[in-house]
Amino acid sequence: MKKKISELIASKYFSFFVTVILFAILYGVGIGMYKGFMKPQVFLNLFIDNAALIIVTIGITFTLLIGGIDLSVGAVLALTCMVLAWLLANTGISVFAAIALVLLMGTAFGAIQGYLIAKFDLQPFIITLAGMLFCRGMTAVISRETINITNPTFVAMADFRLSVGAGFVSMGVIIAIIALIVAAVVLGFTRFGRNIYALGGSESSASLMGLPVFKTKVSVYTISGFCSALGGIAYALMMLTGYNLHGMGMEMDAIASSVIGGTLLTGGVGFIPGALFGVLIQGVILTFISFQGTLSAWWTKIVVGALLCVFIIMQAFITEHKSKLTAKSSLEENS
Amino acid sequence: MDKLKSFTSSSLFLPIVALAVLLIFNGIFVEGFFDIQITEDGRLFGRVIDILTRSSSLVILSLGMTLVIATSGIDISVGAVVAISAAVVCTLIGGRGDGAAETPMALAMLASVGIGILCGIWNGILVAKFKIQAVVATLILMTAGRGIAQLLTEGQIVTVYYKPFASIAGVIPGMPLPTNVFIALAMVLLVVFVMKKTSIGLFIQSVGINPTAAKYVGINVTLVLFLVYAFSGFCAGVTGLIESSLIKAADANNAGLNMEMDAILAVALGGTLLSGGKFYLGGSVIGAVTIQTLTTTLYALGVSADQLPVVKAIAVIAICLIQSKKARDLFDKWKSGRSAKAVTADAKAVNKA
Amino acid sequence: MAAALLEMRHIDKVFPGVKALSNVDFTLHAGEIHSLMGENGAGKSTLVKVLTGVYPKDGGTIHLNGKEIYPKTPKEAQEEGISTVYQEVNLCPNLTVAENIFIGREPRRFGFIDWKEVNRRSIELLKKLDVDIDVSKTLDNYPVAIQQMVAIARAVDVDAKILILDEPTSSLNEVETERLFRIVRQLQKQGMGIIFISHFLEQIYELCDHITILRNGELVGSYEVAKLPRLELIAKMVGKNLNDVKDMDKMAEKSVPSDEVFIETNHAASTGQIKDVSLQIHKGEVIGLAGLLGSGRTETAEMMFGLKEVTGGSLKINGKEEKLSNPMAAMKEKIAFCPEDRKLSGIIGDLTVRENIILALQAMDGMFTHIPYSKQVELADKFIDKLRIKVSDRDQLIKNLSGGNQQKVIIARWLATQPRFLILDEPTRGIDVGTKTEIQKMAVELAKNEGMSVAFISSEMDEMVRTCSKLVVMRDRKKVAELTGDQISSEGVMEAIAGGEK
Amino acid sequence: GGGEEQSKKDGDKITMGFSQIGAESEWRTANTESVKQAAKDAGIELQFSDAQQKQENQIKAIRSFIAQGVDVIAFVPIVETGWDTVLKEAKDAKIPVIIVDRDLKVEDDSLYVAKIGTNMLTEGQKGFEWLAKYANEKQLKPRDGGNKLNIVVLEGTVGSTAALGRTKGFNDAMAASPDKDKFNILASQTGEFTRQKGQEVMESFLKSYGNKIDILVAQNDDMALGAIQAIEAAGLKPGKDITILSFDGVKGIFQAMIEGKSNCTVECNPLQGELLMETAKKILKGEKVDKIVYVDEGVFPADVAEKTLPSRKY
Ligand SMILES: Nc1ncnc2c1ncn2[C@@H]1O[C@H](COP(=O)(O)OP(=O)(O)OP(=O)(O)O)[C@@H](O)[C@H]1O
Ligand SMILES: Nc1ncnc2c1ncn2[C@@H]1O[C@H](COP(=O)(O)OP(=O)(O)OP(=O)(O)O)[C@@H](O)[C@H]1O
Ligand SMILES: [Mg+2]
Ligand SMILES: [Mg+2]
Repeated sequence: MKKKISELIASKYFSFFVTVILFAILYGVGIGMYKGFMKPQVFLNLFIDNAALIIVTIGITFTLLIGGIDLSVGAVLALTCMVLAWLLANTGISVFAAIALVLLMGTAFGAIQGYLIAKFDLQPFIITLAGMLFCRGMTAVISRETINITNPTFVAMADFRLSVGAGFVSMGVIIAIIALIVAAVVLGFTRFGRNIYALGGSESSASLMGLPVFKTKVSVYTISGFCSALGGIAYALMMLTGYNLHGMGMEMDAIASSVIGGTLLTGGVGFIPGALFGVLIQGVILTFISFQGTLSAWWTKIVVGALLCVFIIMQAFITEHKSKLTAKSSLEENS
Repeated sequence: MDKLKSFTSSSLFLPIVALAVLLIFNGIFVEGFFDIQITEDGRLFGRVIDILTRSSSLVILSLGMTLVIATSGIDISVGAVVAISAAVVCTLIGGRGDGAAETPMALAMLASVGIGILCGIWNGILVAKFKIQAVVATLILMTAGRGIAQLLTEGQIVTVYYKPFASIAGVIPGMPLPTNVFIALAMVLLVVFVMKKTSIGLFIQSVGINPTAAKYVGINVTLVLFLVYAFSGFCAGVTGLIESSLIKAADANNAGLNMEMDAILAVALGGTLLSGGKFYLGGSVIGAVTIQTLTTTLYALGVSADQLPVVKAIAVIAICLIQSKKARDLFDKWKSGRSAKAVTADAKAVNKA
Repeated sequence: MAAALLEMRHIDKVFPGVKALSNVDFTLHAGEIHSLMGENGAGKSTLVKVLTGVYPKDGGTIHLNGKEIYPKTPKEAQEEGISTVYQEVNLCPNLTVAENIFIGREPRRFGFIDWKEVNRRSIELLKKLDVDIDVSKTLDNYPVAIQQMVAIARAVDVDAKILILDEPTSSLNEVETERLFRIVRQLQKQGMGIIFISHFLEQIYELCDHITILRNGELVGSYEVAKLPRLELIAKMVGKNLNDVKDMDKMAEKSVPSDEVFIETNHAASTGQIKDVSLQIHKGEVIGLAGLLGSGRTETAEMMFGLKEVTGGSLKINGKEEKLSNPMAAMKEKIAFCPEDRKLSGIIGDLTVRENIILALQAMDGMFTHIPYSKQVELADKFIDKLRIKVSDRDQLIKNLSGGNQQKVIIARWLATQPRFLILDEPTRGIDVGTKTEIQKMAVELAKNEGMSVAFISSEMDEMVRTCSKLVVMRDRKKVAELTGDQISSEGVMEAIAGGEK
Repeated sequence: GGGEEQSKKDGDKITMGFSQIGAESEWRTANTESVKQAAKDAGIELQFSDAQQKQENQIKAIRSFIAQGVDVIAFVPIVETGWDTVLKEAKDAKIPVIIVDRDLKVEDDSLYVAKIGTNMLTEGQKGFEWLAKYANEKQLKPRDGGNKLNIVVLEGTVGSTAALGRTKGFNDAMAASPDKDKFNILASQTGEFTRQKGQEVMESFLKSYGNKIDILVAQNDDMALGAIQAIEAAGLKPGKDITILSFDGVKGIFQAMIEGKSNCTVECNPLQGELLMETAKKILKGEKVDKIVYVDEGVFPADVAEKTLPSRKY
């Protein structure tokens, strides 16, 4: 038993377990405090509301894993929604062609960012910050006002509800789940995925071990671009509009989710299911606040910050003591 | 000649070139860009002066940010701390219509800078003691900070009618430039002085490059980190004073909005790597002025605010490419490749003849 | 003789301020073990890195099997059939041992990595090197020696024409080295060409067929091992005549410790790290800590430097019980510590040699003071001169120095603080013969002339025997024996270690 | 807090879910306060949720209201579009929806029951009417000696309903007015509804156009307050050298008008709480309500400022 525990503590997935347990505690407290919390739909709403964020977080996790960052995700998402809405409103092309087109656009944009970063050794923070500015600006250039998506096929997709058990989920959730699975498999079971971890562990070592550093780097930003665009489609399914201010500040939410889920910003450590729970935790915090129902704007901010803080410190505390715990238990085993 | 060479290879060269290019562009395309008039009361008035005044906040923030980044950290809470500091000073002085101050201004100023430092200390504790990654640690205050500021102002924009308050970012009669320019200058000199006269700079770099090795030579890594974040908080506190004095009010929603990104950008444009280590204060200052110049330029050209980011993005990437060593190497190679081709082509031509 | 497998001709490589290689020729035949020799900074690693595409060459040609090749990245070199273990361990600490061995070439099933197979084959492979560890743990759980073995395992498993081993044995003990040699010889029989770099002359003579000597980036010559006596080899490496070299190798008299004890531990323990260590270190004494890998020597040293908490027993300095809670507390007691992992805990790569030298002194002076620039220059120059550190100038970045010279800078850093007790943890790892004796001499002289106490940790028994006046033997995180005077010999240590086995 | 035993079964107490945009201005805070106070007065239990300026948060809040089973949902839409899906969910759950303050566009008007709010278009129009009248009365002369009064406009956040409505209202009124040849819009740029930006953009206007500017139209009071400082810094007298018209009617601008630094503000009334609660009660009782209800709004020139200030609530 003791051995089991010490193994668990030493395991790579330790901070993931911590995240899951804290999530469960938070949810449990919610159920204890508010009756409505227990409805299955409240749980499913976490997915419905955050489908786009989940997808974007997947993309950003790839970049964080190589020790990079992608600040452009929110803006690319907004641009995707905008271009999609514009295409559907102003051209006769079919929904699927439009979707393919915007996915291609996001992917290409990610690739360009990746190329600049890898080829010229530029700082990802700055390049993707510029990318963010660029996409926000372009969104405004296309239209300052919101553009509605009225295309019947797309609206039907948006209205689609898949019932699961006692509740339902939306199309966005289905996309997000698929993306999660694909990403987890790619990272865990393909050479490309492992190269990403290696690159994050030590770029110089990865290069000396003969891994394709340049290609991997570019691909990672490309994937992030693709995920942002895919997230954009999930977002458009939720909003049915293109608007300049969509996804404002989403990059920070995504980074925070990923990190809460156990990703290290220094690269090399991270885990897709962790990222998912990172998103869910932020979602629960917001659900909490809306169930609470009396907080003013400023208290909302403070409480979100405080809960985030409690969570992060708790995680840091446990991780900090992890080394001591393992040392202790291994000593006990010895003697 | 030697001097020129040492200048071109100095760390400040590229940031300066980037700024110069921008200024020259302005000189050509913006009418009367370099005009400076002297008003009746002896003040200087003109676009260049505006740039100086407007950039002073960013300059101050980027000083703190440079040191934080040098330890391979980052402080994304500065914008929110600016708002808190602004809220503190304005609520303390109070928004009384009769122009009286509820708290003596000096005390209020002290309190707001103090709060800034306190916020910095909070970040410092999280990063140095709890060993939380800097982005996440400062994210907490970034999220909650504006809320705290709004709590202080109760969601109002507290306008201060107390006259002397305006002089923090305004012109004290008889002075040629607004006070905030002098404050920024004083801060820069202070930091440069401290870096020259103490070994803090060396320790900061050591911590940024290799924290383990820094620990092994007896550097108190925790203390260094702590100080750096506290200083960043101090800078944000001072900036809060200036920003609130500029509009004579505390606007909890907008004071210091997105300034963290601009400060980070300034540091990066100044040549400091975000991965930490060597840092260039002069570069950051120039970077900050560059960013403000860019904004002013675009206003002057009437580029609309929502399209402004596109131009900014392109300018930033161009500046980065100019500064990138690898880009230069590649360019040199390409050039030498071309001239080599030209030579062989010439040789062939000669051979034929 | 058969046509050469690898021919490097007129290789040039220039770094800013240093001509690392100039007009170097190197030839390797199939089925040959060829050693590259030279002092620290001679350019051995640089030659390897030029060959494997890490650095672009500034001139010259490389032919493999008669065909000119231009590897631009290590990946391309690998694809040409060149497998390399670089000097510093270059693996990914965040990946598991198994992954580090197979990354980039993982066995797959249906396009997905077959983890079971990866782990199985890793265990098998490591078994050949007699390493028995949990391959599913991440690499950073293991000490340098294990990491080095993992790197070797990775390199030898690749189906290659050329295997390059750049100081693979620097942190291995004799047994492990022997296992490595067995495998290298096997590969040799299969017709692989092997380049082997090491500063251990015995190993060269035991293993290699051919030696190519570099000095200051220039080729001295290429010789058959059998026809090149040891002393001549050294003479050629350092560029002196034979007689000078003979003198060089003479060791000074050992130091005689005074009766005063500087530091002592009494049944000291540290949770999970050390179980029971009692030591007495006198002024003017060179004490050696001997033991196998993982026996707790490093931890003992770290405990005396305030890096590990003393949780049981006591630690006394100058007869007074002290609690060293951090390195600074130890430094205040005039203790200095050169750590074993140079790259991780020694050098501060992006700082200059000067800054690295004055750093500890500055830390002792405090953050708010500043050693005047002129004083810094003086100190730096003094030690660059005294320890003969090879630098292009004192403001060169330390990361661009060769390993041996980095080590000297770290020692200089601590000597600058004028310590009373100097701990050297594997100070001669990866250091050339000349410098190695210099460091040994230095340790003895510091003890003799300045009454300093020195703790010397090394995996090389010979050097411990030559240098130390007292040997403490450790096993399983406990002190098992203490040897003095005539007891000090390799056999004595071995016996002591084995004696604990009962 | 008091939310712990929230359940609509105890008594017939009505529960209303209300999603506010945020607290981006004093005006918005007054709006929130008005709703909270009115709910208390009307004995309605309010589930308040602040969206922190994000539409997605509003959508989340509405979903959560549905999950909690409130009796009626009210919200201030941050943008006009993108609400169809979630409002359909509300409709399926048979919860009536009231739109507050801002406009919204949905495919199917039956997705909401009523709209309560202000009319930005009228405000813009009123603004121009005041300006034309004022110019005539005061015999304003172009400062550059030309024959047209030059206007610079500080627009609100690009794409916001307020900015769009006020711009359109103002421009349409000007185009339709017989005085249209007297005015010329010199420049128009966004100041994003904030003092900082208002000040910064005004500075730039002053540098570019110097003595040409006769009139400043700021699409909210905060930008006007920022601009006043920029005008003073340039050595001009706000309210005299440059006539200033702004919108909203917050206390700060009244103070400025009393000091003679501004000339007029067109009110935009945030006190919509009472009307909202009345409407909600009617709806739940099954009474018929108007689809669109506007609150009262006035125009306050400088001469009435002193008299009006004490009665201002925001
Ligand atoms: N990246 C670099 N930048 C600048 N100088 C370098 C760089 N790498 C090596 N050098 C210099 O090139 C010379 C040769 O170094 P190299 O590492 O090849 O020596 P070495 O023979 O392998 O020594 P050692 O036995 O210590 O490993 C040294 O003077 C070193 O300072
Ligand atoms: N053969 C091994 N297998 C597994 N773990 C080992 C082995 N050797 C050492 N370790 C681990 O490596 C860590 C560091 O060992 P340490 O460096 O303290 O040993 P040491 O006696 O100082 O040896 P050296 O200085 O020769 O490397 C210890 O925590 C130990 O558990
Ligand atoms: Mg070497
Ligand atoms: Mg050791």
